[in-house]
Amino acid sequence: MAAIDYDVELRRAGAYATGGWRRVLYLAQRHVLGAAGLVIMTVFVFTAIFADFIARYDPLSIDSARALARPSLAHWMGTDSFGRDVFSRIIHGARISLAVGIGSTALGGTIGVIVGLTSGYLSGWVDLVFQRVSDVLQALPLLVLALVMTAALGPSLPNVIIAIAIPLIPTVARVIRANTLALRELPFIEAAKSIGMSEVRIALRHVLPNTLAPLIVLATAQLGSTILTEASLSFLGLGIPEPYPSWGRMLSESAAEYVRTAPWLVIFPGIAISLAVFGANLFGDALRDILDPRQRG
Amino acid sequence: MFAYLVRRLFLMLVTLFGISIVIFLLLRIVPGNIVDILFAAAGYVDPADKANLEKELGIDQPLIVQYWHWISGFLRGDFGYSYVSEKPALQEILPRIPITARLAGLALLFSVSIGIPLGVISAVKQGTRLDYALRVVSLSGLSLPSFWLGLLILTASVAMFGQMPIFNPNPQTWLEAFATYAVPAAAVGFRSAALTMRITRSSMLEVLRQDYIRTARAKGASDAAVNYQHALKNAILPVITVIGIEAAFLIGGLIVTETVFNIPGVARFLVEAIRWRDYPIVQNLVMLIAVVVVSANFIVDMLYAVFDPRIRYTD
Amino acid sequence: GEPKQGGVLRMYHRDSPANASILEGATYSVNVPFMGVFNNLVIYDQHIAQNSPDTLRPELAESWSWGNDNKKLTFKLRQGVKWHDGKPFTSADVKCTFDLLMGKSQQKLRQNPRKAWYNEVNEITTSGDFEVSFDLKRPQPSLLAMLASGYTPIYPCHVSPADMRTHPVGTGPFKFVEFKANESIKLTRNPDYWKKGLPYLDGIEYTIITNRSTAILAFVAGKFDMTFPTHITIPLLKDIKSQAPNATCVVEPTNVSTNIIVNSTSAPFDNIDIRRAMAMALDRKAFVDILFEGQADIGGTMLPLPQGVWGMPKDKLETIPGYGRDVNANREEAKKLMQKAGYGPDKHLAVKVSTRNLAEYRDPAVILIDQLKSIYIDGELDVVETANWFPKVARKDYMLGLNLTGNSVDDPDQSFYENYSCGSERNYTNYCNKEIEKLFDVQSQETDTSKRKPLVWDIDKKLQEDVARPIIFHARAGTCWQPYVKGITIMSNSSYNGFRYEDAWLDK
Amino acid sequence: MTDKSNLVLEVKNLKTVFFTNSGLFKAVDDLSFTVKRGETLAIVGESGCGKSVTALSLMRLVPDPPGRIVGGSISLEGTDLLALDEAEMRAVRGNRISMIFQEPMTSLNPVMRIGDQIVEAVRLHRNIPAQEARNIAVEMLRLVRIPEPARRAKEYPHQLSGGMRQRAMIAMALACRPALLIADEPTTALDVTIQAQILALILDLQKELGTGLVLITHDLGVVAQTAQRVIVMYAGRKVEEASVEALFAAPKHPYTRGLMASIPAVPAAGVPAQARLNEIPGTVPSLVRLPKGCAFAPRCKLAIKRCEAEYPPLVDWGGGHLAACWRAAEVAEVA
Amino acid sequence: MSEVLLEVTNLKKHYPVRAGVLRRQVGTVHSVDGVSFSVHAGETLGLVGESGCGKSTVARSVLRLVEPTSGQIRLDGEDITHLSKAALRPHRRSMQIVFQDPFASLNPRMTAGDIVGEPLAVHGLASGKALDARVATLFEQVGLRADQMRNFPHQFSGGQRQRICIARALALEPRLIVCDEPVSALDVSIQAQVINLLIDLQRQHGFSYLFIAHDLAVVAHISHRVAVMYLGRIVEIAAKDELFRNPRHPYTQALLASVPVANPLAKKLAPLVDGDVPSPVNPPPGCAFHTRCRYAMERCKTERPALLDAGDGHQVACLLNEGTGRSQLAPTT
Ligand SMILES: Nc1ncnc2c1ncn2[C@@H]1O[C@H](COP(=O)(O)OP(=O)(O)OP(=O)(O)O)[C@@H](O)[C@H]1O
Ligand SMILES: Nc1ncnc2c1ncn2[C@@H]1O[C@H](COP(=O)(O)OP(=O)(O)OP(=O)(O)O)[C@@H](O)[C@H]1O
Ligand SMILES: [Mg+2]
Ligand SMILES: [Mg+2]
Ligand code: NI
Repeated sequence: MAAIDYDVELRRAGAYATGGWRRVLYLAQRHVLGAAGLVIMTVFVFTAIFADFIARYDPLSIDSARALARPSLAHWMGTDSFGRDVFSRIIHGARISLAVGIGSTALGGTIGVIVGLTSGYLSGWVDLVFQRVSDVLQALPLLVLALVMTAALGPSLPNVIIAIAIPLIPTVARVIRANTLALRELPFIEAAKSIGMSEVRIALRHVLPNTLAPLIVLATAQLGSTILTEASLSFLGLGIPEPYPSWGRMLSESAAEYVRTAPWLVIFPGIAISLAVFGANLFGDALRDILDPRQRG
Repeated sequence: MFAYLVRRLFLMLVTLFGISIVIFLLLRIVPGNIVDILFAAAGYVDPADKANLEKELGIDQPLIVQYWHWISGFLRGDFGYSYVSEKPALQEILPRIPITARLAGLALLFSVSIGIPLGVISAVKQGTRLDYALRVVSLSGLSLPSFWLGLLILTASVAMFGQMPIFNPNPQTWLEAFATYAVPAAAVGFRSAALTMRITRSSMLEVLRQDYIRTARAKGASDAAVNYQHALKNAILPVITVIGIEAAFLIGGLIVTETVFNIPGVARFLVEAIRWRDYPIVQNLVMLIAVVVVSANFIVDMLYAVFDPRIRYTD
Repeated sequence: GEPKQGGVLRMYHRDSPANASILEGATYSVNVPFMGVFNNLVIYDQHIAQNSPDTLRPELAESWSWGNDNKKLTFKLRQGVKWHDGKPFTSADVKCTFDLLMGKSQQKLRQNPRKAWYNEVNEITTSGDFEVSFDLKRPQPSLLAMLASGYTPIYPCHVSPADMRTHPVGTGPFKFVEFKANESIKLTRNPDYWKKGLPYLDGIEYTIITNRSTAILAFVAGKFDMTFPTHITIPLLKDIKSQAPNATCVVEPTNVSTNIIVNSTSAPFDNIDIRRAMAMALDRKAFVDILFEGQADIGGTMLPLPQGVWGMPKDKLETIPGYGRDVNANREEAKKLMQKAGYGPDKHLAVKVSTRNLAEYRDPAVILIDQLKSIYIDGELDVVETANWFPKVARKDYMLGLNLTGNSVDDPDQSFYENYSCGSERNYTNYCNKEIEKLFDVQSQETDTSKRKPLVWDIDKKLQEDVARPIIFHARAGTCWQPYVKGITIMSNSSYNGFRYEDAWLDK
Repeated sequence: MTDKSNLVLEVKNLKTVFFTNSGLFKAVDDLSFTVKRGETLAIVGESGCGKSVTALSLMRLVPDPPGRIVGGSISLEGTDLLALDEAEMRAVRGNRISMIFQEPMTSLNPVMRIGDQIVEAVRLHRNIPAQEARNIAVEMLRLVRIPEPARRAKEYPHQLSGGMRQRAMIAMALACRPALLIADEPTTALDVTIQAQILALILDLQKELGTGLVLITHDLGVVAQTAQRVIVMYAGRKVEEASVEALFAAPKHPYTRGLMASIPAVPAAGVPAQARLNEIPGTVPSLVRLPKGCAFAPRCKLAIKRCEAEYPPLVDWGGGHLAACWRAAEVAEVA
Repeated sequence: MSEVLLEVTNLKKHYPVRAGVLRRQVGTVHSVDGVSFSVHAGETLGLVGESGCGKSTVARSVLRLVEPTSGQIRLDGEDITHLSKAALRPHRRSMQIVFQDPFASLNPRMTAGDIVGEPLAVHGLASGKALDARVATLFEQVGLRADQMRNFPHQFSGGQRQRICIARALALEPRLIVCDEPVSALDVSIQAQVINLLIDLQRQHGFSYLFIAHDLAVVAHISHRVAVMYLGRIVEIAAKDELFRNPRHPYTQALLASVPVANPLAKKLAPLVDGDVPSPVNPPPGCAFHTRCRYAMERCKTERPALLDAGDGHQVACLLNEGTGRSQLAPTT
């Protein structure tokens, strides 16, 4: 039998990582990819929040004199055909992309939670109606729905967020509903009932907090896909309009004209999108492993 | 079983009815109709001409009448005429369906034949470098905007071969046929393969924890037998569900891919029709897509019963 | 070398036209593929880039003459011409066509965007099978220009307008084969074309590719002999040249002006000072530099010289407020006007700039907003979907609009009456100035081009000074084809008239 | 002491640990025992004391990570299982050594027919045609007294009741007539009436096949009714071993004693209403932070200083009655 | 005897089995099929039976956590079967429940103190400091330290968790506590602690228990009277001593005989009954036990025996006992 170094094995198992920071560090080590995702996300959130301080130029200010400058010390990522600093635009674009990602996820998530909770908790005809509505929403391809929605609402930041959020609702609601149904059977919910608690209070105090883990996991996974949906909408001409520097539009528009002549216009937004989505997915995966190993998705 | 089928069929009809209402109303909520679009290019709208045209197309009638007109036609197989081309809508839609169907089928095949084995490998080798590598690759698949991936493929093939796979309605050689369908299918399939792989992986990991896997080991079964005969058979269930849901997503992905690769399939056609507010095309096409999606889900449910004997559709 | 018979010209098409009927169409997406199916009475010489009264050539008409104090235009028609379906072409077909355009026939066009062109025409009369006359209310020498436009093909009497939308029948060098929406348009050689030996091409095939990158890549990869005419932006042109160095590319003005429509019916632009200030704040050169790398033209309503026939001479142009070379000086003045109107560094004017959701519209709008910042105007972009754009404009539901105005023929009548006359449908801003309208009529009746030009310049200048519809620039665009494609001329002052392709050929 | 040739299993100083994020779990610590042909050895102890891990160690199925067998030897019919490579071990598993698991609901593959699962067990170790294996499977089902075995063989686990499922598990485990059968709480999930049926069945078959049986349970009643010899485990260690009669007659370890006392016996007539049970105070210690000395000391009424400092050795008190307690001699008197 | 606290009369709970297009009901699970019993003040009634025979359903119905299909539940003489949720609220204080799985019964996201204090807060009985003090007292009563109030459920051992559940049930000072297999998930040595705790609490406070278990031995130790259920019905009720000394129903006998005796000298592992428990969806006609009963007669297949008093409050539902007042079965021990 090979000699076993208990210390090494225990360290690997995380036995020494107890409490606070050590635990976080340990989890980061265990989930290297997830930690990388978290770092990426943090960087993006940070840049989004402090965009005004990080960006060195006004992302909207146009200067024909410096149009299409290659990346240089002055313009780290070059400038676009309007002479706008690409780096500043990407930094500010983080705001837009995160606004779309977080906004639509939060909106779709919130409504989804309410709907899922209600329908799971009340069951009966409310549930039946909800089930059919979500059947309907799910049978329509997401992009088609988003397309029609943006066409209906007109292209603007809030409208794009709404258009992307709506197809999200049934997905979230289904997960929450399934969870609620499972939770409803648990003795601690019955115990709450038996002490005479009102249904609403049970739903909010006992059921909701316990659906949080799957919700967070779902939300991080959706975050990435909403950013991509916005990019696809932009590609089809229905994304977030100028002047907001949305990554999706930056990429899809320059992809057509500047792939070869000014590749930096294509590379950097492309990297930004992929990296953000990648980060969100990595982090989401790790979260799923940590929070809820049985959640599938 | 029979009762179940009837019930499912009934629910499918309810869903389709819901979809017909949703798409019908959505289209009317969207501002502007075909007349506005036609006149837009002219730079002005002549109210009299507009009224005439609306009357001719019947879009001045009350919504109920319009809906009834459409849906009764749809049920009779009379899809009306495209507002734009003025040809029978069916004649516009039908020839495009096989193209998209081929593309979607290939993409699905790609997704399943790559995604499932890689997912199994990644789960079995959980925590190894191989697992990490596969996960990173699959995640990058999920992180690339699909139009971007498509353009990259096109650009690369022009740069490297001076050639590009553009749609060819009558491929002469095997290679042409391959380029026509396989490359775009791979571009869409990559994403859904990544998704399939992830689901397979997590489903496998879950199944590998189960007691009956331990039982199989206790019988002396080899790793391969345990992984593929015992685990995969159980793990495949959620994968099937996701593939069913994928059907709807695939259509969305195809919109972009058909645009990038310039494939005259129904997905891109739908987008164009929405742009033109070509109600007969959009409504009927969406209904057809919905029928496909709903049937796909139905088939998935049936497959469930095949793969999982515990499920008997009696209720 | 010598023109050769044979070969199919493969081109991509930028989008799917609504239908095949040129008379109902209002975009060159229809003209380009279908012009080859038809003939006009007269046509601009297809190999002279600049359309002008001097380049008018007879086509279905063998000759024409003015009579009755220039109020009657008579055409002698060509004999022995056959429609693609074998029926003979006669003067009845011409009458039918124009009756249809003037809304006088039983049959109606679904849309008739150019009805106004024939406002001065009383009646069409035929005299025998091969003579036809236009009776005018007043002399209008420009009528010929309109008749020579690609937009004015002669339709057969015996085919209904509805059928012309799906299966056009003409007398032209190419016969219609099929049009699959969003997919392709196919034309084939008309073997019985009345010009013996023409066309050289066996046919033309258009593949519809809406995605510009894909289309360009396909051209570079040799899938196409030619790009869609004037579809290549200046940045893309560089790209194509780098990848397909052999390709022949030309850049020509498209005679589409990018302009600002101002809602002068409500605040704040009911104030002429603010309108003027806005016009003066424009740095037109910056627009041209950014969007066209310098390759576009600055001018008034009419397409600038030298490609334009009616453009103002440079010195005259620069006397218009806002066209002066010193942008900063202009802006200083503009600021003063703004201050006069009550705005300043502490009190900015918030303005919505509406435009369509297309890059050609959005990009200049973005620059416009940036430039307006310099005179205390905070612009906000309001992007509108195509379907909503004209209804919105018609409702006057905008403050500033960024608009593109395409001119199908380089002719003052077309431009002035359409865009600036009181009550014209395309006069979005409802600019109405009776004085100027009189001047329109004066220039319109002037038969001597050299006398007419100064009249046109004065009108143009006045229109700019009135801030009727400030013109920012006139765009240019590129067209490329493979070296073996011959006999293609891209018109330099219109993008609607040069696609007959009867003597285009392939040197392969 | 014992006749070596008659030994099916000999476990010496088995040590299995888990490396977990809360520390090192010494799930099985220095465990030794033997099983003779045809003998039933019961292992009792509270939840979490290492019974299942012992069983899994014997099968070499301890999940790794986090578990690992870190010491000792397991010799089955003379071969040291711990020295075998994985392929050799597979040949032994299900063949010479088999196991019945606690949860008949989850331990059968839900998507495979019962018959096929038994067939698989047979064909993994015996090179026989499928049809023959199928016959054997039906035969095994008949042996475990499943009515209509041929029909049941074609059914899926969910179509069987709990008792039948457990019987099918037994059929599967015995299909290759193993030398050693491990039954890990085979009846815990079942009702008493069914439990009696299953236990009776296992014992019958064991007698018939001459298999050595390791029966794991926490129910002393079951032990008394089935086993010849008993091992009592506490916190990963064997604290007492004896013949079943000796153990029930005079337990030598205070824990065994407490356990016996705290188990509510079915009252023969005359038990007063609301008889308080004898309880062992305190809780079972965590396997991570075991005290230095005797793990039971904190709960033990007899504990002395020495108990906290030194782990008592297993001492033979005669007749193979082993106990690990400094005060084993006094246990009987004190209680 | 003392006053009757809980009286359940002919309680039925049927769950529908649905199928078909309109989810029409195609069958019924007869989870509880006509159960009557009473619990006196200060008394423990044990309820035993095989898994799935409907014990938990009885417990839930009594607390109105599921709506009974028919029958009557009287608490303190008042019929609570049809009270509205609001009208029921005050009665909730009189009856509480403790579940089998102590871990699942505790919200993993709340501290132990919050869990125990919640009933008080919900009924507005205490708040702030008073609430804390009350919770601390409750903790002491069930043998937990007050400083453990801030811990989360996962930080407790199984026995301790069950104590938290008991403390929560005690908080409202109920008169009846329904214990649905409260010790089945616990270790043997811990099980004794919990049972002793329950006994002690009853002695101090005079609660009544409806004590459910599948383990006869456990029930024997805590109960005054015992009811035996089989497939949704009570087949026998008697005072504990009487029941164990003189089981009259063949099922009770089988049950008793199947319990392995912790005495190696008294081996008796021959199973008394064969076969499996029938499904409650299609319970056998007549006496539900006849499929497994070795005394079964032709009549048993068609006639359903009523629960009849055989004297001394010993009630049995078996045709063999009919009219005689005495068991005709030979005692098995
Ligand atoms: N996979 C594992 N990971 C970590 N620890 C484990 C694992 N399996 C078992 N253990 C630990 O090993 C110890 C012994 O567990 P084991 O399953 O052998 O107990 P047991 O005696 O069978 O209990 P029960 O009566 O509940 O089945 C337990 O304390 C448990 O925490
Ligand atoms: N919500 C429900 N819907 C349908 N059937 C139910 C429901 N709850 C319980 N049942 C059925 O009612 C019967 C009795 O269930 P119950 O939980 O009362 O049994 P039990 O005696 O408590 O069993 P155990 O000892 O396993 O806890 C079972 O057959 C069960 O399947
Ligand atoms: Mg165990
Ligand atoms: Mg129960
Ligand atoms: Ni009484």
